[in-house]
Amino acid sequence: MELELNEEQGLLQSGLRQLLEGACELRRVRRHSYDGDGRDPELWKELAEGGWTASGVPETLDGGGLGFEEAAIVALESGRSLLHQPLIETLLAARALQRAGCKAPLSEIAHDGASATLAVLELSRDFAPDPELPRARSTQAGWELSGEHFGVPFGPLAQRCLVEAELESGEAGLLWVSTDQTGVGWREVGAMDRTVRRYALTLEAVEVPGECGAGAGDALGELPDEWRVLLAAQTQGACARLLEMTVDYAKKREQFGRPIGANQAVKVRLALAAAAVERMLAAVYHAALKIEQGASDRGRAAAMAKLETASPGAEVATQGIHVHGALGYTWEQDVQLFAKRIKTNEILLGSDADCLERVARTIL
Amino acid sequence: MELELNEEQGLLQSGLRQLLEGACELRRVRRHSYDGDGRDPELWKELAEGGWTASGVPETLDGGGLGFEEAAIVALESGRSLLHQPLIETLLAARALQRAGCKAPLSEIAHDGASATLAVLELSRDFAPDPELPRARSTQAGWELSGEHFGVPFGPLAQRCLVEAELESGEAGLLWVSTDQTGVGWREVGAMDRTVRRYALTLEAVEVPGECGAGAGDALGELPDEWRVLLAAQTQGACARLLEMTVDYAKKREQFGRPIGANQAVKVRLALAAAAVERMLAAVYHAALKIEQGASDRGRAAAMAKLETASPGAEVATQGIHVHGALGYTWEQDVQLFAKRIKTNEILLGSDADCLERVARTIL
Amino acid sequence: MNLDLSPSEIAFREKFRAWLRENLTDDLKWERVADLSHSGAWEARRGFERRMGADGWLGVAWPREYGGQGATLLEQVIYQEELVRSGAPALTSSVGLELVGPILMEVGSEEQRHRFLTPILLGEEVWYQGFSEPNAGSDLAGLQTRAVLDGDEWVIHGQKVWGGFAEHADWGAVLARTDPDAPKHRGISFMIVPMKAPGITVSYIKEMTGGEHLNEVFFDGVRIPRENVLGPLNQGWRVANRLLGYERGVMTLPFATRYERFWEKLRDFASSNRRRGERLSERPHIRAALARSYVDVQMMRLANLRWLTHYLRGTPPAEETSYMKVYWAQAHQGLGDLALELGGGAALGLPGELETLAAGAFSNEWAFSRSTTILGGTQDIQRNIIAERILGLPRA
Amino acid sequence: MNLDLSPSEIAFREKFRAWLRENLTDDLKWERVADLSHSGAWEARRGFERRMGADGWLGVAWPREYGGQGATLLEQVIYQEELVRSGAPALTSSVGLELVGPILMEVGSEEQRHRFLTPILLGEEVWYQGFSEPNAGSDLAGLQTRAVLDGDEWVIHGQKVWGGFAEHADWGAVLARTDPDAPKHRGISFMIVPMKAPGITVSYIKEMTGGEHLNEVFFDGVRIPRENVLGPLNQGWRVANRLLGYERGVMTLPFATRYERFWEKLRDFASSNRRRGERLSERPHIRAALARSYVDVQMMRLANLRWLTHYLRGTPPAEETSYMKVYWAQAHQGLGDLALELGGGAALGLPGELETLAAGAFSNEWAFSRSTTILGGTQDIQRNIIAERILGLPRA
Repeated sequence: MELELNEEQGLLQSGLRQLLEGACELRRVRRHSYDGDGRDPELWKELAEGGWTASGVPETLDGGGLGFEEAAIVALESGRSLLHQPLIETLLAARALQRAGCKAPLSEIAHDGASATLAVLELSRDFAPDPELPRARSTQAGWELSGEHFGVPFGPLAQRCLVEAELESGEAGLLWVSTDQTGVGWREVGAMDRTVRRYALTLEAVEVPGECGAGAGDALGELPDEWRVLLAAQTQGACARLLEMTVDYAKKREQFGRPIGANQAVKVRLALAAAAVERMLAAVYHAALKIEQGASDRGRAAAMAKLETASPGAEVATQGIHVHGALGYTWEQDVQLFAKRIKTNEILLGSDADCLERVARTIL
Repeated sequence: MELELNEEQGLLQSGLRQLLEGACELRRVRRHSYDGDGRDPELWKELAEGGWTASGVPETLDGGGLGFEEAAIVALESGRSLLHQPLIETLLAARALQRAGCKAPLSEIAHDGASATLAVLELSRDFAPDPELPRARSTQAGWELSGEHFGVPFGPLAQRCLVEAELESGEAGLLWVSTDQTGVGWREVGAMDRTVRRYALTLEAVEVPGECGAGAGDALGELPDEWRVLLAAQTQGACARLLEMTVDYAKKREQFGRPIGANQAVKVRLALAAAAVERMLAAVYHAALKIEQGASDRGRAAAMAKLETASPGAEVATQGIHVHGALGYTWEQDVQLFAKRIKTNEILLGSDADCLERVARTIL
Repeated sequence: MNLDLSPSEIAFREKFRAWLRENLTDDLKWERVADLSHSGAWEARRGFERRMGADGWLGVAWPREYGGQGATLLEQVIYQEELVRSGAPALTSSVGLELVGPILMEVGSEEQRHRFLTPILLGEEVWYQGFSEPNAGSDLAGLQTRAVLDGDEWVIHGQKVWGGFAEHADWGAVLARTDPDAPKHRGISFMIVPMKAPGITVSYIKEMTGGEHLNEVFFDGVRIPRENVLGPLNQGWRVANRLLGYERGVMTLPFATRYERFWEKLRDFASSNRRRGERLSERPHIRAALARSYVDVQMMRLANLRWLTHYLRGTPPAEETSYMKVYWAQAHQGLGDLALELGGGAALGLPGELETLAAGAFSNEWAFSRSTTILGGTQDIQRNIIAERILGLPRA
Repeated sequence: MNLDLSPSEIAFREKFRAWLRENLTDDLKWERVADLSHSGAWEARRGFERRMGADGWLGVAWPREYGGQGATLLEQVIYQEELVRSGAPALTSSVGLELVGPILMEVGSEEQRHRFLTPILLGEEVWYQGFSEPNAGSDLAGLQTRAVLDGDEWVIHGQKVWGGFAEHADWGAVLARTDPDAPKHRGISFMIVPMKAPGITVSYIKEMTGGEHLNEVFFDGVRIPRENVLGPLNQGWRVANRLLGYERGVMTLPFATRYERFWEKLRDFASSNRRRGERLSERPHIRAALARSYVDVQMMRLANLRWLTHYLRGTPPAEETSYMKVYWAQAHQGLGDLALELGGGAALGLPGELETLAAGAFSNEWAFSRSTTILGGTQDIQRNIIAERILGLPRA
């Protein structure tokens, strides 16, 4: 029985953390995401050189061949650093592509350091009332893809997009498009968390080569649960960092001649937040393990990880803002950046009610 | 605009409180309810002499003629004192009897000081999965009543019982039986709160004179909402007293060389409990006013009063026990007596989910 | 008991409502003029308030002897509710009307009253409130801005935060330390500062929502006449504190009206939107959440009305205003959370950020409601007040 | 990561499971023997434990050199889980096994170990834990029971509360003040008291649930030999406290198994009962509540397993056991509340009080769960430990 990272995983984690602490401090995140155009190719290059962007591609295809536990570690660190790059999306895309047997796209990720995002119905539904899947018509060269998706993270800031579509057979399919190719349109929609900008995607007769798509089958079915777990992991990382920042502040900030953290009311708030953050980690590890094992209860474990991080995460963020006082409500203070990521992750890919019903269906 | 007792109502309240503080201290409640057989005819006599038992009967029929706001005051005080007598039940019965136009029973309450309880379907449903109404067959002399009810408070400890039944016409009816008459059977069922013992009622061809029953119509329809509000009021009274006891304890009990109430964590617990208790009172006043006015939104107001006292009440009780430490968990400590009444009132006549749906239906 | 207004209260309401109908044109409404960086927004708001002032609709609470209407507390609540209902912008005169005016009446000199009261009442002069500092928030009395007498002038050095309208304000009500050797509560005075004086620099603080309403103000050797002290020297903290605590509590009364309006928006959204094929208002947990939030807002209102009854009967506001602030935060944060639950991904934008649900109103409310446990005395402080001053628990 | 047991752990579990299957007959199960006022209940439990002891199933955690199995922490958890799953009664030997035994091994004299360890391990002697007092609960070091040396004997006066089995116990592990002039943490010693000694009076404390499991014990001039001090004189508090804090946290690990079993009861109830014509498990809010409670219990288990992994890797238990107690209370109180929500009116009886749902199990669990924030260090203390010792926030 081991519900903790092993030594190798620990090294992996500290490697990525070190990289991100150096290359992705919050000033940089702010500069690119809030003050800039959202692009940061240098950082992506550094991540690619470290092997992180291809880490979800199998070793046989020259990728990092990391399993899902390791993917969760990457997500934890992406939350901790508030990474403004489509790293977990690229990881998820690689996993889905592999399951679908699409080798050409995997090669782009492995050899070209391509970044990727995902446009799937499950997420579109969070942004539009009754979205319909784009349709993929087969052509001599492959497919012709038309339709819409909503809420796509990063959108054109990524180089490729893995698109869920309905094939002529009625089956679901996964197609790999370049985000700047002819017929692909992006419309930015508001994003409270500007570190993950959101886009509506329109596809007008987009041509997709044969080797860049496939019937989805299980490849797609697994994706939402995997994404839920990575969002949960990301929230845990963000909460852990936000809590650290808040604890530091409570130690330093003085009112009435002593640190505010000496007040028992503040202690209660932070102790409960810490208890929540610790539990989140167990939930993430558990779900990552279940998915890695392909266990039959992996869907429930994913829903549990989402539940444990969703409203508890928002509560941790609210406490973080509160303890920072009026300062916590300002743009300049960093807690709010984390709060927005945490709140966004709470809302997407299954509300509490949805996740509870997912759990209920497996146990009642 | 007045959302507070007027001077007269204030006097009424302090009169009843004084009577109950003298005649119904907790030692007496324990003696009769927990160590005795539940009966306490002397106390009932005192209440009758004070005019309280007939206070729900119209003045024209020699009763106290109190309105519903005053009924709520009585209920508040019955909670504060943990009264172990069917006072609010007798009040509710009198109101229903008056609406149904049953004068003979009202006379028994007004002139004989009769105590009464209520056996209605809405409450039976909290105790049995799918209870059916007893049937009332008309006879020459009146009715013949057969069937069952569940969870009847006080049961044979009251002298009369107002029974909801189905008449031959299919209409609902209210019938007035003596709790010790032939054919009436009582079976005590467990009651965590022994100060309001609970009984299953069986009726076997019970004869009811003509003047002691009537088709219920509106008389019955109003009853559950009125009862909900009085339970809410009772819970408020119980919570207020429990909180006072807890605050006193927190001031006196010392650990680590100072009163435990000097700890900010204890202060937060008690401040939030106090905030809940204050809000409960506003909810009770509001609902009492709406019912007194016969306002169209009285049902919603009743559900709101129940919601505001139900789980918040249980939370106040839990905090009361917690702050008392291990002592709070003992039989000898009085907080637990109140906690049991509060928790019982939470469970009966509509859970939170039920009450929320009642509210939702009126606003969505 | 009754929840009805008296005939005279109804008349008061109708009169103000009619005035608003006539004068509050669409271009003056909150959505249009909230953002002061929009050109003309400030002027529009000021013009509207001067009209209010001219027609006697500012300072309705002020005693008749000072030109007010001597409105009862209930009328004041009605007044505020009508302002909210009508969609009027928040008053730029509120610091003058609700803080400076009452202080002037209580402790101001004859000259000061004469000079300052009428312009406030006519909406002609705007006041800035200079209380909090970077290192004096909850612990207001720990403020470090100092005023030193130099001949016939005070020279002020220091920094204030969290006040609003500083750039536009005519006057500042500024707390400064005038006796550095006295215990911290006793060396503070209430200074009247012309906000256009040399040495004053104003900047904006950007909020979590992206909005910029609050200021940082730097006082760098600002000189004001010796007589510009409001109330007794070195007793500024007592004066400020007494007014702040209670008034701010009572101020939450009309907030319930704002929340009712926002709740209605949420209900309408739930009734007219679907997710995953189902109308939101038909999903059981959404129904329960909307009902819960409705009850919460109503209970905030009802609990406050009970205390309002006490005030109307003659008991002045006291520590129970701390309860009001507890309910306030609960109702507001509940609404903010519910808004994002209902809106889902589509609600996750900020105002002004491209297409977002109701122009970011939902996410904005969520973010804004995070500040409710902090503003006007943090929740921790309110709970301490309840525990110590109402329940009588011992200080640590 | 994995959640699997190793072959040797599985073998351990199967061996103990088989032993329980063979030896834990129905008449020995918890429901039958929980109430010690039932005739024969005590004897039945003692007999069962002596059988456990004889077959080596007591003190599995003890090192082999003292006769234990030297079980790993995970095996200890498996052991506890199997006990719960099997329906075995709580061990009357637990104070001896989990508190006194380890202390003896750490600080006991050669004679003391020789005299006391084996009878504990064989289930032959029962120990009473005399720590808390009416005025020393959270503030245990404030205890007032005193032991005064009179010739070759200690004479003990005082009163203890909240311990169990006092009436039946052979020995008491009693904290008493042996140096009244020392600072309060430094004048306490750990005394070994024969519980049948003259001067000891035992009474029962009735709990909120109506049960009577806990004792008050009065020591009125009880005389014990001078050598009956466990560990160094005047250092009893340190010894007791170190063991108490961590061990009690780790003890919550197998509680999750108990809660899983209780949760299954609730699920079965919801699946097989109707209210107002609808099966409970089909009502959306009941489904959500059951799922929420399921997650809560599982998360308590999983969070604990993560720390258990650390212990198995060699990091000894430390302050994180305070987290465990926080989760424990949350899971337990949630289950208690859910039980009454599901059971409704029919669940509102207490055990033994006429016909009540599942013999009062639901209401009993509700009431019992109220004590979970108090026992073994209150929630307030746990939160302080987290804040100060883990997060490093300053002491007030």
